[in-house]
Parts: sequence; structure tokens; C-alpha cells
Amino acid sequence: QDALARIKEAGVMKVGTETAFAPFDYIDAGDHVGLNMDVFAAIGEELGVEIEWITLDWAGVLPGLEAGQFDMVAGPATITKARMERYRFTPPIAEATVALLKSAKDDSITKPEDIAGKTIGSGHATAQLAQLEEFGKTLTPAPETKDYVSFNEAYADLAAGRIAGVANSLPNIAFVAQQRPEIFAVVAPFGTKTYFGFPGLKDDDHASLMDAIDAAILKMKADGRLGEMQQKWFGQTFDTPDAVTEPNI
Amino acid sequence: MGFDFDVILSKQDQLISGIAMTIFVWVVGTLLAALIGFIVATARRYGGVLVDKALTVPIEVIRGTPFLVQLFLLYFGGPYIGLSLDALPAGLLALSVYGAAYFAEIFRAGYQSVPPGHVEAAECLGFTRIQIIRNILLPEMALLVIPPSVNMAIILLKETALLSLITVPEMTMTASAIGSQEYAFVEAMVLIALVYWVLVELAGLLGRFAEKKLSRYRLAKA
Amino acid sequence: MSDNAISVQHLVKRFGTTTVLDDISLEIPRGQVSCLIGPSGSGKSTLLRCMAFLEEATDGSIFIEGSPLGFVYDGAGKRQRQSANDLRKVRSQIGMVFQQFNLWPHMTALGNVSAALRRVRKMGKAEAEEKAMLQLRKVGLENRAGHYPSQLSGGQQQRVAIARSLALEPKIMLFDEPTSALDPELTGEVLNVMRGLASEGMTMVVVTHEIGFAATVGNQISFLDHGKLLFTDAPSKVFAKPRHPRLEQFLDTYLDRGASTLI
Amino acid sequence: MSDNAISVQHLVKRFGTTTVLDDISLEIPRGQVSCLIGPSGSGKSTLLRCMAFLEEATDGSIFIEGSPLGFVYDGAGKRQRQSANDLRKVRSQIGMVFQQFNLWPHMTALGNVSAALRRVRKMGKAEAEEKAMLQLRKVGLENRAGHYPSQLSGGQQQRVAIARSLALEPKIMLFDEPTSALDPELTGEVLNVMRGLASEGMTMVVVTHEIGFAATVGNQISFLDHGKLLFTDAPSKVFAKPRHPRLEQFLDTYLDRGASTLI
Amino acid sequence: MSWKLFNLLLEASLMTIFVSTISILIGLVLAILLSAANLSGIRPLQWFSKFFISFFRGTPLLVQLLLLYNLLPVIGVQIPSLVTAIIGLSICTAAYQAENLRGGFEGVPTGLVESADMAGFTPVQTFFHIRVPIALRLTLPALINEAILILKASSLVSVVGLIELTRMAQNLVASTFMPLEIYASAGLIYLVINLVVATAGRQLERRLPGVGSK
Ligand SMILES: Nc1ncnc2c1ncn2[C@@H]1O[C@H](COP(=O)(O)OP(=O)(O)OP(=O)(O)O)[C@@H](O)[C@H]1O
Ligand SMILES: Nc1ncnc2c1ncn2[C@@H]1O[C@H](COP(=O)(O)OP(=O)(O)OP(=O)(O)O)[C@@H](O)[C@H]1O
Ligand SMILES: [Mg+2]
Ligand SMILES: [Mg+2]
Repeated sequence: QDALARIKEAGVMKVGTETAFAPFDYIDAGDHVGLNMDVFAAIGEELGVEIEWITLDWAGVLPGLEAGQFDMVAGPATITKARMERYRFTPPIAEATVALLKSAKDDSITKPEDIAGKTIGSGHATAQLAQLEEFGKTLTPAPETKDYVSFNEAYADLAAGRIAGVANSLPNIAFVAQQRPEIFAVVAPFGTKTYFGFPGLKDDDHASLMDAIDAAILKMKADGRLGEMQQKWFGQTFDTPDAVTEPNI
Repeated sequence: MGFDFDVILSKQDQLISGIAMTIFVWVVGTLLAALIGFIVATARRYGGVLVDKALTVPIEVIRGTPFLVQLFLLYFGGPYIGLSLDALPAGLLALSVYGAAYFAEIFRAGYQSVPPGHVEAAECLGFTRIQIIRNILLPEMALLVIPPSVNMAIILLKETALLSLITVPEMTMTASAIGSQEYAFVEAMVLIALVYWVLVELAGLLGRFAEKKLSRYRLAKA
Repeated sequence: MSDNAISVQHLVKRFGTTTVLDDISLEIPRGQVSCLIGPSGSGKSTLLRCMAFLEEATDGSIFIEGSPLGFVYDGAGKRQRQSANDLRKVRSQIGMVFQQFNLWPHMTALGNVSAALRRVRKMGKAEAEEKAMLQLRKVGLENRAGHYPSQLSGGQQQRVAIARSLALEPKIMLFDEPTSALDPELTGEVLNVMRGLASEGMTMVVVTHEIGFAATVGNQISFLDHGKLLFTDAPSKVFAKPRHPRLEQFLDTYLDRGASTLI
Repeated sequence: MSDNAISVQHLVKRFGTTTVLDDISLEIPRGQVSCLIGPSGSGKSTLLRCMAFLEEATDGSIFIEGSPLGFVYDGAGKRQRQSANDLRKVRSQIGMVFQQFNLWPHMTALGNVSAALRRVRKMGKAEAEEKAMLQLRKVGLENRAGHYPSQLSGGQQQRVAIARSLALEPKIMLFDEPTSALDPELTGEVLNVMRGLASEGMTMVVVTHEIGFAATVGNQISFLDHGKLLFTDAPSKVFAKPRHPRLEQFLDTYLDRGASTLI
Repeated sequence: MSWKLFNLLLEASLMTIFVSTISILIGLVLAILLSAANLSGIRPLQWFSKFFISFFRGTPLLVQLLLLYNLLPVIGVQIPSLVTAIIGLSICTAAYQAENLRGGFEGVPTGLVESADMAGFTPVQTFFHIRVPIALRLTLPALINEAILILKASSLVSVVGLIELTRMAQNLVASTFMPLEIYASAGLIYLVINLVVATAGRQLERRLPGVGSK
């Protein structure tokens, strides 16, 4: 009996995520909401099981997956080469290309190249930081980068005026600017195209489960449900491939 | 889930600089905390009822709220009132003020532990207040103050991990970053735990050593 | 300047609303031994502590060798606190010995005696220790100089405490029940040192329960009861029968210790 | 069974290499008051503590009402520790009152007296407290039953401590300087309670510096010096002149307290 | 900041209070047992107690929680987050409290134990009826301190998936991007809880008679 069989028998699939990653997962007026909730509700319907949410600090999510605390991760991660060596990713559900968030009052930045010589923040050990550094090398003077444990501290520091911008995936940044338009504004994306997918385990036990989830997502994509969800949460839709086999980073 | 320490150790340089940062922040922060705490306790003892009462409020507020919250308010809220500190100074300031509130209480207990008669004897002999603090009170309270001070130092060591939230590259951040880049969380956690354990035991050892040194007049109990 | 080493005038001391010393006036003649006796809680220690300015009197004044202690009266007759420096100067004429010895536990006997010489008189280490040794010899403890208080018997500790006070060459010594924390056999050695001091003409004020000592060594005896000074007189007069009724009652409580039979 | 409540035979007690009790043999007759006197450090407390097995003797034996205490000799004549149960049984005949009272600070007077009845005798709460009240009445403290030790004066605390020991109805009471931590004025009330016990025929061993009490209440006096029992005799014989020279010297030290003149 | 957000913080603080209270109580019982092991005179028990204290005082609570949460399932033990959090916090505070109590047990005057011996108490009775209450009273201020520290440290249980006060604050920051207002409110709630604990502690100190207090 493999993972999929066990889940079907129990009628419940356990998924783990964190809740401080708007607009994918966040707490709005006390309820856990976001794109992930909708996506997995649909996946649950396709598989004919209930979804049980386990929410914890991001530091506990991937270790929790490996320890078997839940069947798969419901928080998206940028699909990268290194990560694909350790985990199996679902088909992309959104674009993860890096864009810039700046202060709404700052007129000196209108395009990505304007960050030359300025200090830009990003999340520690994230794919976005790597791309920011990559992009920075092409500018003179190169921007200084500052890394934060989570993006929320970076946003706070941008508001406090210590940094000129934050580099993060477009969907996230668009959401931030939409929430506090008087403080933040979005600058167009830079960098190579990347995508968000949900990580799961690579082992044989989980193979059929991951296959089933992949199929469900592709079905949602094909019948337009995924697009509706993207419209609802990001205010736009993304053109994503059916699978990422060779990530750009 | 196999253990694979090679992955972690391949990032030696980063790790060592993280550990060095932790030790630096810890040692400097703890010393500053003890110093400020001592000054506060002294001001409370000699500054009259008003100063005593006035200082109680910040002490209780600082002891009563999490370090995380204080750190955030100082670092992200400071700029709004014109106090824009860099990460490291902000971290050190927050850590030493936080610790100082506890040290102030430790030293208060220390002051109370010295029999008033010992101070009166010195007053009668014409010692000035500073001489009394330096020659009578401090040496006499030392034995009582050391064990809780070591405890406090250990607690401050653990709080240094939070400084990573304001971008101080201390070792928990470094190690967990390596862990997440290389996908070796458990290995990273075990490594951090080991380093902390060593530092804590060192602090304990130092405390016990100081106690032993100071207690020579006690060992010979008649 | 009068012949009195200490002059206490209309002294009042209140703790909150309780009056512990009630209009005390007392003259301590120079070169004599004055004993304060009275029941527990009558205010003996408080009076002595006022004489060392360890307690601030609520009202009244105290003069040490003619100089006011702790408070001075300004032109308008208002009581003002003395400056810290003046206070230290007046106080330097007084040595105080406590019931609980109050030796500093982290210093040796020699350290205890020499500390004030070094810190207050600013003497060098060698000179201070030499002078301190002299005092230790005087109380018969030169061979215990390197011992910590915890290594000394109670009687030895009290003798070190006396030496510590003597080191600054005070004109007046105040003793608060110097032997009551001691075993009977250790009491003797301390009383002997005090007898020696008395015979050298040191002015001494002694709070004591040792009626025997008061009767034999004291030149004047003051009896306190409930914060009032009932009388002050020579021992021969004080203990002569018929006695003051309150004193008679007080002495009765010593019956079990056999002390009253001495008188 | 002999007439002796306690029999001490060739008792030796060493701490490390120093001999504190040196071959002590002593019989304590039933129903009588035995006083142990002697200079400080002579071993009085240690001897008393051996009688309660709070110290383990290095050699020799002690019998309580005929039963060995702490150690038994096996067939081959080797000394063996008694089982914890047997020890508790022998010990239950002894009550001990300490110099420092040693009341349990977290229990009221009534709680202190009834605790052992409840825990050791397994009585119900009501019964234990009723018996405890009887004992408190005996020491004149029934109106202090609900007070914590910190709310009682020293003399009252010591009387509660006596009541606590009496509650278990011991055959023998041991007292180690029961009044020396008390103010002179509070000493009387405790000595009175002890006089009452003596008149009821309780076997008592009392370490004391109250020579007056020893001389008037004691039936037999033992004098210890440097760990040796110099003599044991009736007070009239002990204090009669010419006295044992070491005792004479010892009593001299009481001169200042006026005690020796009583005898 | 709206009332609604503040209410969410208040609700989350119930979890903080619940988890900390239970853990402090369990921790106290564990600490007393550790002290008993230490005082038992039985070598292996003493070693165990020493190692336990050294290990759990020496490593960060975060690491302990993560290991507990993720290693136990590897050896086949599945426990819910709430239980994991309580176990982790209890064990950690037990180590600190046992250290505090060590001083307290050393401060129990030997005379009080000897009187219990004389009254015929068994060693176990003496431990629970005499030593423990007196040691607890002696260390009460330190225990209250530890309770406050645990209340604050309980924020770490979010790594095993519990939403308590700090985690809720972080969540709200992540959706509203108003860090200052939200963290200040969370700080205020912590402060109120801790002031209640500190005041209760001081009342208790005043009500319970201490050793030798007069
Ligand atoms: N700091 C204080 N606050 C309030 N009351 C005090 C204080 N110090 C002393 N008293 C009270 O003042 C009174 C006199 O105390 P004092 O110590 O002078 O008596 P005493 O004659 O020395 O007694 P004893 O023989 O017991 O030493 C007592 O009733 C005491 O309770
Ligand atoms: N635990 C111990 N370790 C080492 N020596 C001890 C110990 N207890 C007592 N002694 C020594 O044994 C001797 C006798 O002590 P003990 O307390 O029996 O004397 P004592 O006659 O009761 O004196 P006091 O009148 O001062 O109470 C003393 O020299 C003391 O220092
Ligand atoms: Mg007094
Ligand atoms: Mg003794």
C-alpha cells in the first residue's frame, strides 16, 4: 500500500504550509485564506479526499515533510535545479519571476536598472536573492544586497527607509503594494522566468500520489479553474508551462 | 533521513564567521547588559524613592515583553522617531537593554543580600559611598550574583538567534541557510545545538570557576 | 567646650507613628564609661545608633566633642542636613562596635582593620598594615592576622571588630551589646579588652545586658524604658535599695541567669 | 531491664582525625533530669545528638530503654546498622528540642504539632489536631494554634517545639541549649515549661549554660571537657567546695554574668 | 489597527496562556522529581538528572522542539502538535526550574530535616512534606521569573504548528504589512499577562511565611 492508497483509505490528505506568505497563504480576519487554499480544495475534490491543513513556521515545513508529518507541502517554492534534486515539484501554479518593490514616494526608481548603487533587500537563501545578485552584477555600480530571514522584515525595513527596494516574486509583491498602496509600489520584473510549484517527496512510496496531484493540477489548468484563481488572488493570469524539467536557475 | 555532515562542513568559512558573530554579540551584549543593570540597580538603591519607583516601570515593561517585540520596535520603529540604527548596533542595544532589566533585578537582590551592618560599619569608619560599593558591596554580593548571572548569560545567548531577523548574520541564520540551501535541516540543527551546548557549558564553567575563586573565605568555614 | 564627649539634647525618634525615643537628654562625660540598660525594645540600640548618625533623629540634637552631628541650625533656626564632608569629619571621632560584629567576610582580620586606613586615610598598604598589626596586637590577635572572619571564633571576631574601630583612633567608642552573640566563655575575652580600654581613659558608651559588667566597670548607668530615659546615675546609687520599681522588675527577669543576686 | 532510660557505653565519636567524644560512659536514670554542662566545644551537643542518632558514633553503643540505638552486634560481634524500621521504633521513644527551635515555617503551630501524628501515626486530621491542641494547651499556647512560626516570639516558638516533641509521647526528652537563642526576658517562660515536665517525672537530658537551672532542677550533673566526661554527680556534690579544679575555672568565666555567686 | 485584528491577537494569546500554564505546572513536577533524583544519593539517578539539566538547558528550545517533532515520527511515535509543544516546553522549563530548586533545597536548614527525622518521618515523607514546600518557598521569586520567561518562550511552539500570540502577530503582519502596530499590540498583551503573573507571585510571596522571616 503506497501513500496514495493510504490517503484514499483514510479519506484525508495532510498538507503542510506556513501562513505568512500572502497571497498564497495568509490569515485574513482570522481565517487562513489564499490561492493555495483554493488550489488544494480543488485537488481534494479531484482525489475525493478531505484536505487537512497543518500550518507551521516555514523553518518546520520541509523538515516536517521529510519526517512524514504530512503527505505534501501546500506552500509554493520557486522551482530550482538544486531543489529538484531533493524534491519532486508539481506543475507550476504561478510565475515566480523576480520583481522589485519600492517606496511609493521614491521617484528615483522607475525601471529595474535604477537600483544601481542602491541597497536592495531580499529573503535569506531564497531563489529571489540569487537572482537579484545575478542581476546586480550587470549594473555599475552594483547594488548592495541585504538578506532577511523573511520578506516581511524586508518590507518593514523598506518602509523604515533603510533600503531602497525589495526583490521578490511578482505575485507576492503585487499583493503587498495592493494592500498598502500609500507606502509601496511595484517596479517591473527583471531576471529570468521562474515558476512556483508545490514540493513533495521523490520516493517510490509517494510517486503515485504526486502523479495524481500533477494530473489534478493540469486538469484545473486545462478547464480554466486555475486561471480564475490566479485572477482572483493576483489580479492577473500567468502563462505557465505544464512541467518544468530544466529550470532556468 | 541520513545524516550528512560533509555538506554542512563544506561551508566552513560561512559557519565560522556566523559562530564568531554570535560569540561577539553575546559577549559584548552580556557585558553591556550587566553594566547597565548594575548602574540601574545602584541608581535605584541610592537615588531615592522617586528614582526607584520610576525605574521599576521600564524594568517591568522590558521583562514583561518578548525580546522579539522589543527588537522589532527598536529596529523598524526607531526610524520613525529619527533613530535609524544599523543592524548590529541596533541588535547590541536591544540585547543589552533587555538583559539589563534582568541584571538590574539580580543586582538588586545582591544589594539586599549584604547585611546592612556591614555597610554601617564602613559608614562609621568614614568610607565614601563609592568606596563602600567598590570595597564592600560588590565583593560581598559576588557569590550570590554569579549563578543567576550565568543563567542570564545563557538566556541572552539563546536570544542572539533572534538578531538574524534584523539581518545580523549570526550562526543560527547561517547554519539554517546552509541547511536550506543544501537541504540538510536536521544536520544543521544538530550542529547549532552542539555549538550552543559548548558555549553554555563554557559559561557554566566560567561561573563555577569564579565562584570557587571568590569563595575561598567561605571554604574555611569555622 | 564642656567636659562632655557627647551631649544629647531633647532627642526624639519616631518610626512612622511610633515614638521610639521620647525627649531624651543625656550627657556623656569625657573619659568615662556610660552603660545603657533597659528591657528589650526600650530604645537602647536606637539611641546608640543616633549617636553614630546611623539613624536620623526626628528632632533634637546631638553634639560630639562640642560639634553638632548630622544636622546644623541655620540663621533662621531651621534644621539643615550637614554636608557629607562635615559629617564624615565629626563621625571620624566615633568608633562603633556592633552586636553582630559586622566584619567584612571577604577580607582577612588584617584586611578588615587596615581597610579604613587605606581607603579613608589613604595610607600605603605597608604602612596601613603595620598600624593595623599594632591594633591586632592590642586585642591579642596578631597571630590571627591572616584569618578570614569565618575562621575565627565569635570572641575573636568581636576583638577584630574592636581593633578595626580603634585603628582610626576615635575619641569615643560606642558598643551595642558587644557580647550578647557570644558564648559565655567567649564573653570574658571581649569584656577584658573593653576593661583595658576603659582603664586607658577611652570615652565609652555601652549598651549591655551584662549587669555584672555595668555594675563593676560603668561610671554611670542610664536606664531606658519604653523610649523614656528613666534615670542616669552612678552604679552605686542605681543598684542601691530601695530601687526604682521598674528597675526592680527588670532585674527580676534575670533571676534565672542568677545575675540579680550579684548586686 | 535496668532502671536507666539511657545507657551510653564507651562511646567514641571522631570527625576525621579529631576525637570529639572520647570513651564516654553514662547512665541516665529513668524519671530524672540530667544536665550536661561544659565549655564551648567540649562535645555536649555531639553527645546529645548521638543519643538521638543524629550523629553516628564511631564506636561504642547506646541503649534506649534497653534497646540498642542505631547499631546492633551480630553473632560474630560485628557492629551492623540497624534497619530503618527498627531505628524509627527505638527513636520514637525520644523527643528532641533544638537550640534553633527548628519549627517548620510552612505550617502553623497546630500544623507543626499535629504533622507527625498524621504522617507517622496515620491519625485523621480531626483526631490529630485535637491531640495537638492538648499539647499546645500544656505549653500555654492554645490561643496561638493558627499562627505561623514567623508570627511567634522566640519563647513561643520554643514552646511549640516542645509541644511538637511531646505530641508523640516520648519517654525521654533531649534538650540542646533550649534557651540560649532567646532574649533574657523570654528565657523564663521556656524554663517554666521544662520545670513542669520535670515535676511530671519525664526523663530529661538537658545541655545548658543556665547554671542556675542545672543547679536547681537537675538531679544529676555531668561535666564534659575536651570530649571527656570528667564526672557525673548530684548537684549538691558537684558544686560543693572544694570543687573539681576544671569546673572551678569554668564557673569563673560566668563571673561576669554573676551566675557563680548563685551556687 | 482595527479591533478585529486586536481580537485575533487576544484569541491567540489564549493558546499562549494555555500552553505555558500547563507546561510550567508539568515542568515543576518534573523539576521536583529531578531534584529527588539528585538528592536520592543513587548514582545513576544523579547522573541522569545532571545530564538532563545540562542538555536541556544547554540547547535552544527551538532545536529541541524541531527534533522532538521530527525525530519522534522517524522512530514511529506520532504525537499531535499540541502535545509536542507541551512536552518540549515542560522539559525545557523543568531543566531551568530544577537548577533553581537546587539552590532552594540547599537552603533548607538541616535542623528542619533533623526534626522530621526525630518525629519519625520516612525520607520520602520528609522530602514531600518538609523539603519540597520549604524549597519552593525559598525559590518562589526565581520560579516566577522562569514562568515569565516560559510565557515568552512559548512563542517558539509555532515551529510545530501552533498559532499562539507571536505567530498570530507575524501572520497578521504578513497580510496587513503593518508591523509596528501589530507587534506593539502583541507586546502589550504579553506585558499584561506577565504583570498578572508577577503580581500574583508577589502576593504569594507575601502570604506564605518564609524561613526565618520575622
Ligand atoms: N527600622 C525600624 N522601624 C520601625 N520600628 C523600629 C525600627 N528599629 C527599631 N524599631 C522599634 O523601636 C523600638 C526600640 O528598638 P531598639 O532596637 O532600639 O530596642 P533595644 O532597647 O535595643 O532592644 P534590644 O534589647 O532587644 O536590642 C522597638 O520597639 C523596635 O521594634
Ligand atoms: N560536623 C562536624 N565536623 C567536624 N567537627 C565538628 C562537627 N561538629 C562538631 N565538631 C567539633 O566537635 C567539637 C564539639 O562540638 P559540640 O558542638 O558538640 O560542642 P558543644 O559542647 O555543644 O559546644 P557549644 O557549647 O559551643 O554548643 C567542636 O570542637 C566542634 O568544632
Ligand atoms: Mg538593641
Ligand atoms: Mg552545642
